[in-house]
Amino acid sequence: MVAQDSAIKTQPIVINMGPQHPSTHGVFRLRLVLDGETVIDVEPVFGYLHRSKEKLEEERTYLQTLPITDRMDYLSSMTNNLGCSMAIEKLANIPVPERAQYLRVIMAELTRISSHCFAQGMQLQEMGAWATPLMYFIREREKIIDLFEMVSGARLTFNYIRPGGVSQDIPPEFIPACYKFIDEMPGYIDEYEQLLVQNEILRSRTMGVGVLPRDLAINSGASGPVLRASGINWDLRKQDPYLVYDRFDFDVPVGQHGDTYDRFMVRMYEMRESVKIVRQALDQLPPGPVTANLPIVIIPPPGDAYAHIETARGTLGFYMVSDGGANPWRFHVRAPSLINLTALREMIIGHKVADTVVIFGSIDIVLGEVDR
Amino acid sequence: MTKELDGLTAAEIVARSFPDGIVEVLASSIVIRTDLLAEVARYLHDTPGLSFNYLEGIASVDYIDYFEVVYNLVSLEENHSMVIKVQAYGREKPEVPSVVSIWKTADFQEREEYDLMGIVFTGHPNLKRIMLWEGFPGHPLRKDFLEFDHRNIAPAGD
Amino acid sequence: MNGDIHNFFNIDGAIVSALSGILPAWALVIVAGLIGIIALLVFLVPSQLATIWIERKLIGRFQIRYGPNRVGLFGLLQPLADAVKIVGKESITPAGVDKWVFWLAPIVTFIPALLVYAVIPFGPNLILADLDIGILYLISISSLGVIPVFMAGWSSNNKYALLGAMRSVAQMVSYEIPLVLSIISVVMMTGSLKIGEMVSFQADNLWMFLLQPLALLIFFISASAELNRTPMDIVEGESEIIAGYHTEYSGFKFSMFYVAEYTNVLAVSAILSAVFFGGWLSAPILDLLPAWLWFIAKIYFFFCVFVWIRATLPRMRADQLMGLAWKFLLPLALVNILVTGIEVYMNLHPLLISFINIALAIGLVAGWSELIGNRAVRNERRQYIPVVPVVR
Amino acid sequence: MYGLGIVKGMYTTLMHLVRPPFTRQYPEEPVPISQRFRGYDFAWVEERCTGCATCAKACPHGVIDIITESLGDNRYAVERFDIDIGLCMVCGLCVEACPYDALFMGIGFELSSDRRWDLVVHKEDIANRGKFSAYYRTPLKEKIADREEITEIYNPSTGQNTPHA
Repeated sequence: MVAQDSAIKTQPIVINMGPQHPSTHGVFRLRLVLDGETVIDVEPVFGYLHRSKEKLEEERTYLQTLPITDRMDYLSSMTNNLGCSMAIEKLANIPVPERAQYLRVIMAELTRISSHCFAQGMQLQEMGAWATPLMYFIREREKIIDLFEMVSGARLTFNYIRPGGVSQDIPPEFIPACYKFIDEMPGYIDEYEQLLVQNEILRSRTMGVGVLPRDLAINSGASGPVLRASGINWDLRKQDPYLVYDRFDFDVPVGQHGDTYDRFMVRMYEMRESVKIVRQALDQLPPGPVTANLPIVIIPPPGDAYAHIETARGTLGFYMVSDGGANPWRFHVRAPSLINLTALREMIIGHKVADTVVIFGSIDIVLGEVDR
Repeated sequence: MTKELDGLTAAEIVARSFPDGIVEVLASSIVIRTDLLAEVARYLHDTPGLSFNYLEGIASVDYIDYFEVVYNLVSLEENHSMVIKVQAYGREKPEVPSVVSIWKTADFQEREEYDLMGIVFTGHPNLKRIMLWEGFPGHPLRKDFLEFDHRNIAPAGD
Repeated sequence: MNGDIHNFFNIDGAIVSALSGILPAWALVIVAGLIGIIALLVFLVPSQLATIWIERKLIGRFQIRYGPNRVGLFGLLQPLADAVKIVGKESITPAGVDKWVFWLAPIVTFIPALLVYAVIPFGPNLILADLDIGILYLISISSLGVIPVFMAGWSSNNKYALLGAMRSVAQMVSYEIPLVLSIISVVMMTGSLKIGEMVSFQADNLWMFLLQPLALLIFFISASAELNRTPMDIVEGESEIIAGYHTEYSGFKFSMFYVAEYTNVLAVSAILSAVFFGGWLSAPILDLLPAWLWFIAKIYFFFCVFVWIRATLPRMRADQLMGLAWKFLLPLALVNILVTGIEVYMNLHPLLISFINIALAIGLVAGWSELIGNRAVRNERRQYIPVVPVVR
Repeated sequence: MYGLGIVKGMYTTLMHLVRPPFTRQYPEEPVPISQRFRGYDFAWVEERCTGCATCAKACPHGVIDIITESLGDNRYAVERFDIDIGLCMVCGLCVEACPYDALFMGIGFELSSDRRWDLVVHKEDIANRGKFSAYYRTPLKEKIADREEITEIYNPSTGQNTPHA
């Protein structure tokens, strides 16, 4: 007993990382239990941004739900609109004109690029790269936002994709502007890769850090780049093609190790693939109407419908139940940000405090979607 | 293209092992007996050829008479999907067996449904509120959750 | 290098010699010291403002923004506005802090930062105290910098501050060793600890960065680690532990840390240019400018290099940083000392030494990093486009 | 060899040092906004508004407050037309819903006020502004061209009214 007492006693300390912390992407709390610098337990606590969107949607007509979905994942509003519109279309059997489908693809892929840009920039910011990569990434994001402003008139919450198509046709100046952007975007991605990808500090910070094993990735319901970095080739655009994605030629980047570096690189490659898709969609863009003529108040028959799409963060699903009224009876969102967090504990435990923020950033959540 | 198994096919699959487990067969989904949920889920997850290894989402609906919990299962290997539903009766403490031990992804989703809809998932290791704070009166997504009352939602001690 | 133009700034000597008949000897020493201190402050205070402006502006331009451009011409008054703002802020002393230590830490942090300048030679005679143990004094004073950091972290009663303080102790103590060892090889070449003589040695031979490239590399890395600047700012890594040891500081107390950081950066730039880049020596053809101006220009150049590094690199992790010090820098410094010893013993020609050492530096850095480094980090090429189209 | 990646990164930032900045100097340099820009300063055409309150019903947050007075013969005078911009989320559904093209989004986005109630705009404020994003909805374009009373359209990029083509 005496011998045991002579050993140095240590005591784990508890740190609340957040709700206000420079790298928690909003108001999010990680309750870390530390042994020195090593994390031995972690519990994510959230809900600080809970606005009960699902309840709000139940009190609005189907068209009015769309501006509210904008506010969930505010970095990729277009795809939120898309998912919600697809669920409503499924519920009410609304056909979508072909041109609208192409426009939706263009918008969704541009959204993916802009969202990944922001994610990569924030990831580097969390590694301590003092905002330089973030500024470079935001430079491109601004251009995409300019394109979105051109078509929808807003810069963040677009409310552009509607049930039955899109709210209005693209203006004539959009197509040359979009071509110009996708022509120069690969050059910018090259620039990022030159800046970042071979950087030894970045590689040693990310390789082997925050490994999400294959089985755990599937079991914990991860989706999007997080799932694909773990070596699972599951992209709804390929496996369950919606819209007109089966008409385009693109690859789905898949990692092998499931670590932070793979997640980083998968996003990097996805940007290139998205540029390819946008180019093909612009080339094939057919003429025609962009919206089905719908009344302002859509009244679907009773029943339920589930639609899912692949957003920048993963599988975004909308489950809607209609009771035959003008408002959805139940409006459930399968939020990829929330569900990707499920395996956060397993990914972080055993790593250092400094890795915690990097791993957390590599999941790329948006708190508006986690809490809704 | 993900093959969506319709209600009849799904019923046939489940009935192979659980002949009396099906309550109702709907067009695109089946309603199974609530007490058998964990067993059915384990069967669907483990059986080769079905291998529903990916639980895409859990949603719950308040139908006033009863609560319905919807499980959207996907098999990443076979690339097919299936929707199973269970019903929970009673407004005080509707109970549904937890599937966390089968799909870890159910962890946060079941906590969310517990928090917002008030469905108790028996067997969940850490069933506590996730979005709202402990002691929040009521469950906001229920249809009988009435008015937005500032007096009710201020945290205790504030 | 001859006389007049380089020495016209020597007011100190002029005043002292004028007063030498009037005052006793001890008073003359005090007068001389005071004049020197005032001269240093005349350099340092505008330098603080200038460095803050340069850093913000330069980082802005690295990030394709403008940087400060609202206050005054080109935002030149921005540091003044910052200073007014930061001094005008409420100075909060949080509950539960160790008040004495908490208050003392920002003051203490400034002392070593200023003391370093005592031995920095701004020109042939422009040195406050040309100590015989100049470089030793410099290193010992700069290693005191860890104490106020730990004081601040410990007294703040904040876990982030404590983590930062722990990190800083580990980091600064570790990096002292390669720092000293890299200087030792320089000292072996010059044969003096006096910084002034180091510069004169470089006037006679080649500049030291050609003679000791490996020592320069080690000194540069270690010094930037001592400064707590990116990529080694784990002490205050804002994305992990918010601000590290000065999380709880605000207002004027915070500004002391802030200013001390820039003072330290300038000091390290000064040492770098004095020891490795010929101090006040000018480039051969541009002999027209006064010596002190050359020296200050070099200081600012190295400050810009620090800003450039800060603008580019992500932060390293604490354990990787320790590994870099102990596994990479320390063995290299020891080998460098050995080789330098042999070279000095054999009394080789400087050009030959330079050639050998440059080859040695490249070979050692490449070889040793391949040997001990994580090969996966360097060499692994990963494949991302799936070969198998199916899910499994 | 270690360090090459770092050197490449340093080179990239150095090359960016000589590039012109990407920032727009906003208050001095006007931000080019698109023709469809959905801004806060609504424009309301009093002669066309029938007080049907379709816009108020279309609004997801109910920020539009309309009170009408019957003039008989199925005609109504709009007594109050208040928009609480503090709650508005600029989704544009009210404008799309208006069957008589009486309500438009504006192009303004510079809005601040000391008091919350100053953010409620009344019908006197928004009537006959003459500054609206006319291209907001494609069908409107044709409709506007048909109307005689609107021949000029505010062009946000030049800041002037230009004749409608």
